[in-house]
Amino acid sequence: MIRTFFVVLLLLGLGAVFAGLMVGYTPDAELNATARYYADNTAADTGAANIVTAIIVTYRGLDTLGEVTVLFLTAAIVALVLAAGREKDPASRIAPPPAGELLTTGSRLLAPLILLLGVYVFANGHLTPGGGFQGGAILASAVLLLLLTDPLRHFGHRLISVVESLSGFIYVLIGVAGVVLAGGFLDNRILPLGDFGALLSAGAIPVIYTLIGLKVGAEFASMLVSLSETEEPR
Amino acid sequence: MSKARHTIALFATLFVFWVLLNGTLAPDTLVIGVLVALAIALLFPNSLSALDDLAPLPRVAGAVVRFLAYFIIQLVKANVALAYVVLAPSLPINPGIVKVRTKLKSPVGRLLLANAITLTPGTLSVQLEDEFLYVHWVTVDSDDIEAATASIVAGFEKELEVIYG
Amino acid sequence: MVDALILVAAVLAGLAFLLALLRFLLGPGPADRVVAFDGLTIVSVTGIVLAALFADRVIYLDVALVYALLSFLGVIVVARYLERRP
Amino acid sequence: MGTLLDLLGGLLLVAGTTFLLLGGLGLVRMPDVYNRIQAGTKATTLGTLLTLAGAACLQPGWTIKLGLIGLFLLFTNPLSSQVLARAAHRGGLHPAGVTKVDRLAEDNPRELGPKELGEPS
Amino acid sequence: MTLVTTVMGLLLALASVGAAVVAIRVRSLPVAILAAGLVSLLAAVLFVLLAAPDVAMTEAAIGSGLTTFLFFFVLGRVRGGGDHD
Amino acid sequence: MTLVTLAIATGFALVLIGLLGALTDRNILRMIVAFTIANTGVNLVLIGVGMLPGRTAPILDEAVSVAQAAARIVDPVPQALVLTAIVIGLGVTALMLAYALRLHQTRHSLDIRTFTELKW
Repeated sequence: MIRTFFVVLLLLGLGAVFAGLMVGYTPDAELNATARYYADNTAADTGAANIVTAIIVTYRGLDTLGEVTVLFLTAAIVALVLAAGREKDPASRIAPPPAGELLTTGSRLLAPLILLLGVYVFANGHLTPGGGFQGGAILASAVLLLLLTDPLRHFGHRLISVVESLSGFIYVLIGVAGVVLAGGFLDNRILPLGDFGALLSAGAIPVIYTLIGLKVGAEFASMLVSLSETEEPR
Repeated sequence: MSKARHTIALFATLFVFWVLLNGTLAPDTLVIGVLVALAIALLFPNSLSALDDLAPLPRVAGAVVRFLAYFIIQLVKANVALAYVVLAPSLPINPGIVKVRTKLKSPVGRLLLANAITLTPGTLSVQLEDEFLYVHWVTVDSDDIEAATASIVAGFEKELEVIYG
Repeated sequence: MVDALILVAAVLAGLAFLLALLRFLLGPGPADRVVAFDGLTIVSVTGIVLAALFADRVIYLDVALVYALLSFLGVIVVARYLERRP
Repeated sequence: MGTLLDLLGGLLLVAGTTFLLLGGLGLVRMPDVYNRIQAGTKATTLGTLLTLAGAACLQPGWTIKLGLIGLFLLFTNPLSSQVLARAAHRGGLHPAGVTKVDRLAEDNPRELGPKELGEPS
Repeated sequence: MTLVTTVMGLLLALASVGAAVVAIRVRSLPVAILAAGLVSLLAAVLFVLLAAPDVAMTEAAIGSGLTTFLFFFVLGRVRGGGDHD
Repeated sequence: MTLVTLAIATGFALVLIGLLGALTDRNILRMIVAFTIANTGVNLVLIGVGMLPGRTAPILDEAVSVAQAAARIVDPVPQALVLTAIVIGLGVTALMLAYALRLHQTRHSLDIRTFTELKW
């Protein structure tokens, strides 16, 4: 087919470009100037041990606010797009096969532990790998496990949206507090930096990341819930 | 079992996990752990914890140790048997799904029983319904309910009955 | 000596990975591939632990923890899909 | 003492990965889904647990975290296998030809469906 | 131990490219989705080898459960219309 | 062949495979699957570029002290970028799938050839 031919031709060209990029590539031996600044000054500036977290929450905090907003818009649009297909009466939905006792018990046992792991991941975002985005995804995974076990389970839209908007509101509030009390928007030094390596350290980073975690978790959960409430065909 | 006892069991499990995850006993970690564990225990009352339905302590301790020892022996046995099956050129198997009976009532106990059966020689729990457990068995000795129960379930059930009375 | 043992362990894990991958590529049915998927993710947990040993960083274990707890979710998602009658 | 512990750790690592290899071999050699699940679950669970124990011997400071990983695996691994086995059965996949007994299918005749899952795709 | 890490990377690279080819070539859609999930889980292990545990954790948390669920969910809803090529 | 070039090559390969699938398949769901593969490939390339051989993760603890950080860690900036990119990628995938579901609800087809309104 002529179309496939053009596609393959295009991809061959792209592959040639990639190969050209690869041939002369040698990884740097030293960090570049930006990375070097982060490596040298993060601990003193922010008190965070995880430099990636420091970049996301403080140095590039405004970008992260944008990311979270994009995610919020995505969740809202998913809900809007699917709103037309939603059942009015949850009782009339066709029941999928029951989950069976093993899965039910297992998910009742594991869901709280997964939630706890999610909270651990975002509360320790400044010390260990992880942070608000990962923690939020893990929280949403726990919701997913419960949804898989009982697809007709009714999740409170209200609770999810309250958590979502409240954490977003406090997040912005902390950002403004940074302007007033410290060096600028989303500056984490509105709280004391504390001992390097402790759970309550690095100023407002754990607080901000916890809020991001709750917000991201609520956004993903609302996506899952609005998908699962669409109409079964036939 | 009362609702309060259930919440306390869940809270205790979550708190222990929090401390193990963090790996420290710093006061701020403990305070936050209490808050988080309490929030999850209250927000998800439908959850279970391994401490639910536990019988009084002194009786349980011995049974837990015996259960774990039996389980580990069975797990190693399972793997040796599997190694024999996998490495033998002729694949000496005779698989089938048999039905066995369990007397356990506690959900956690039943799940532990099913998991233990899955990890022991040549058996895999497929479905649990009321008092019957359907087990896929690589080498079916007998398809009689009672005989199969005796050879698959009995060893674990004895201890689990003590633990989750 | 110990280094050699770790090396042998890594080679064995690699072979296990290849065998599970072979099952994934061969199929034949969706259920077989899910079993292979399960096997691959568990071997990958071992891989992450070995990587943590090589790099001598305890923080990599957090990734293994998340991986161990969440990779089973993927299997359950597929299983719940497969059991719906067409 | 340290070297002895290291040696033990290395040996445990090798033992664990050997079981992983056996599990992989089982995945390839077993004739049907259920037997493959059996091979997969048992061997990989024990193999991973032994590997974690070996790593704990090599790095004693990591023991708690490795223990947690092992504990989670001990719950999730058999659980996913059971759910998968049940799904395969409900999806209409019967144990392979050598099998003689199938009590579950006898008790739930409605679950005898087309052999969709087993067919090559 | 750099050699071992490189060989591990090679295995993972081969596996993920293989899984990607399976994902776009296989006829059955569920298998394609499963293979795409496998690509992202293997990429997570590669991220660990590339000294990026944060990224690895994100990929593992999102690629394993959530993405696969979204696909399978939509697939379950469009059953019948999903596969006629 | 080092780990870095290996990762970058894998990433490029995944991008090409994903694009091939996305451009040649007729089924919308398959196109989305291929798209996620290309997404993973791009992330792999970015992380590979940020990796410096022989160095370790940009997280300071007992193993890497503050003083030696600049000499021992990899570039953290691409990691921060990719981290958010993955999360946004999930959002994009969810959005595409929601649209695909709506298209199927209204037109009962997922074949891209049946959607010709915007074709020119």
